Amino acid sequence: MQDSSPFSFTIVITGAPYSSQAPQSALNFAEAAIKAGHRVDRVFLYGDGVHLASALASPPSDEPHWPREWSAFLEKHCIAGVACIASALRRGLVDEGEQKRYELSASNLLTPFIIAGLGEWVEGRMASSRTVYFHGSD
Amino acid sequence: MQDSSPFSFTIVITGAPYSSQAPQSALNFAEAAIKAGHRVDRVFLYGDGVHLASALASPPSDEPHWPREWSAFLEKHCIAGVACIASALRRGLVDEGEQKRYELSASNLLTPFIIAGLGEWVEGRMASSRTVYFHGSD
Amino acid sequence: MSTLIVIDQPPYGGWAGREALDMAFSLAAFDQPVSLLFCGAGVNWLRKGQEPGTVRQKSVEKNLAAAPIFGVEALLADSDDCNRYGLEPGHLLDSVTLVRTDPQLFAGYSHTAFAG
Amino acid sequence: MSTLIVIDQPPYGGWAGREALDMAFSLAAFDQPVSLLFCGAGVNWLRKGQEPGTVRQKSVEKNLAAAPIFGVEALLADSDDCNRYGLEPGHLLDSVTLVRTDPQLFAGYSHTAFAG
Amino acid sequence: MTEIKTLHILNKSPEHPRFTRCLTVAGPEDTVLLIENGVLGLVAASASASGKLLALDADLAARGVGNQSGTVETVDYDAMVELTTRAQQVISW
Amino acid sequence: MTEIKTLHILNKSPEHPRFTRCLTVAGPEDTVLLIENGVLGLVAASASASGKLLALDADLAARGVGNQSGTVETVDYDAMVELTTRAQQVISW
Repeated sequence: MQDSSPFSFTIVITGAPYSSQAPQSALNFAEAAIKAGHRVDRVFLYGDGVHLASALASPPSDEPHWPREWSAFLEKHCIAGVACIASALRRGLVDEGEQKRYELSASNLLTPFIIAGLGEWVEGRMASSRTVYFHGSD
Repeated sequence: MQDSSPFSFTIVITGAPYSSQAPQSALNFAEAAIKAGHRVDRVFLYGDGVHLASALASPPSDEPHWPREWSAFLEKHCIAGVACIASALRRGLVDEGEQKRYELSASNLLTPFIIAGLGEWVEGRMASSRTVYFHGSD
Repeated sequence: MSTLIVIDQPPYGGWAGREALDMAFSLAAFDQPVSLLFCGAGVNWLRKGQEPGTVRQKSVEKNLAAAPIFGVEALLADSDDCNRYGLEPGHLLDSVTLVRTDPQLFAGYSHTAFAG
Repeated sequence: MSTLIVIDQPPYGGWAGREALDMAFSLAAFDQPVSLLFCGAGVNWLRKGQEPGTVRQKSVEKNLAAAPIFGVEALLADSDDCNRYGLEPGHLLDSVTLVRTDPQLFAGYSHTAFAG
Repeated sequence: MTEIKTLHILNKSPEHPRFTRCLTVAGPEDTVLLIENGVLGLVAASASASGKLLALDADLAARGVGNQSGTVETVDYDAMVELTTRAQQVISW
Repeated sequence: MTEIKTLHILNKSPEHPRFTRCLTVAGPEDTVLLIENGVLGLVAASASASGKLLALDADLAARGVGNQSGTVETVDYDAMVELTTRAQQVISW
């Protein structure tokens, strides 16, 4: 069924959960890639996609919790989850380091996501055999 | 120049800062309304607009800090700022009460914003002489 | 003195349509007269046979069917947009009224709002 | 093996265009060949005489003018879209090349990406 | 001060479906105010608006489209507030 | 397994300018995969796509458009992953 040689993927998500379907479609895609024996090297959150790394999202209990589902998936498969620092800081997504640097009242980055620069995206593109983007709809 | 009888406004913002121009256009409008002798009763944040109430947004220092500018404006003129609870919880915007209720690691609601239901919007529409919406662009 | 809430964004790809429904149901809950207008890609909310369980979302079919009971005065749909999306009357949820989105339609409401 | 970053959203009303520019400049900083394509309402980024200080945003005119120095190979703009927005060659920033957005154009790049 | 039936605040570029819809729905006693990305549709709106057409000066200047079409009447935020008080209804697109 | 030149992943409704742009740019050796709101454009895309056209089954079923036009070939996420490995390039619109 599948090509015998495994591929590696960098997945880029630019749409926010609960504003777009992007995090959901991306997770379905990533799960299918792993199931097919491929590798997911890295998930890069850009633009409004950084909201997927929020530790404080609290959707109704009968709706999927996309940040937690992504977090569990990343941990289970030891995949790096990176939120773009420029996108994240503007949109109020910060880790403890940024909290201290900007003297903020709290941090809200969900583990295992980390905050880093666009260099992570450039590196992912070079290292992976395919980079697939999931944008917001309309 | 202006009509002599003062008007009162409810302002609804549905576009996020740093993703749309809505918070900026709305602030310019609200300042002009106050200057003209009108009253701004309430600002209601809905959908992606709730991100305007983030206490953690940290834009580059040479860019306007829209959450803080809005916060200062609301406090100066004693205007109620309300983020819709359903929109806010899904998008990771919580006050201390919701933090406890959902056992979250932090809260991130900027003062003087409060979190409340759509009833605040319904009430605002009825009480104010004009309700003006500021949506995201494209 | 009725309010028209307009839904012009398609279902499931975003949350604006749901948030518009919440606005309409809130108005109705406070006994404020309200109608819903579906136009553009928003008419796809009205298609019979949606199975949003496949994208792990809740169906709004029941909510919309119960809209009159909740106090929503009318579910209006732009007839041209229904045609464009291949929505014949038989494909539409019951209790939908086909209309033309023109100045006259909007003139019948004292307020008109989008969710985003 | 060059990358094409596409900007089809207009300036100032949103951040997607700026975020696309950041992507292009990052690729250039890592010595990855990259070009920018402006199409649709995105061609409005290329208009001379923008004064975004009136909306308290920074101008990208200088960044775009310096794009070749930063290592961006080309600034491409869809000619039909420029016409549609009344952008004659004299209105456009220097160093913009007018192109047709067709299959041949995209075939010249190994990767194509939008910022959102 | 003439009364305005409906003030349409249009912030979408002409690529957005709501741009055309707004102009279709705006009647001759209405006023359409272009703000934000909406000012990019100045030429398209001038051709098809049946009522009065205005554009916000700050957004025109930001996008550099002010000088090219000198025909439209521009307003500032003070005038925008006044327009909302003179209109029976305000619709934001 | 035929090779695909470019796989176009199209998640916008036909109202969105990127929908038309994608179909204009997709050549005869390309494949267009409709996902999310893109499946609402099945009829429009069938008429104008010069290459192969596919649609994601979960998104079709969610929107109830699967049964009406039984002509399009549908794929699941497993097949979508395979398509990305068979394509020389993947563009998400």
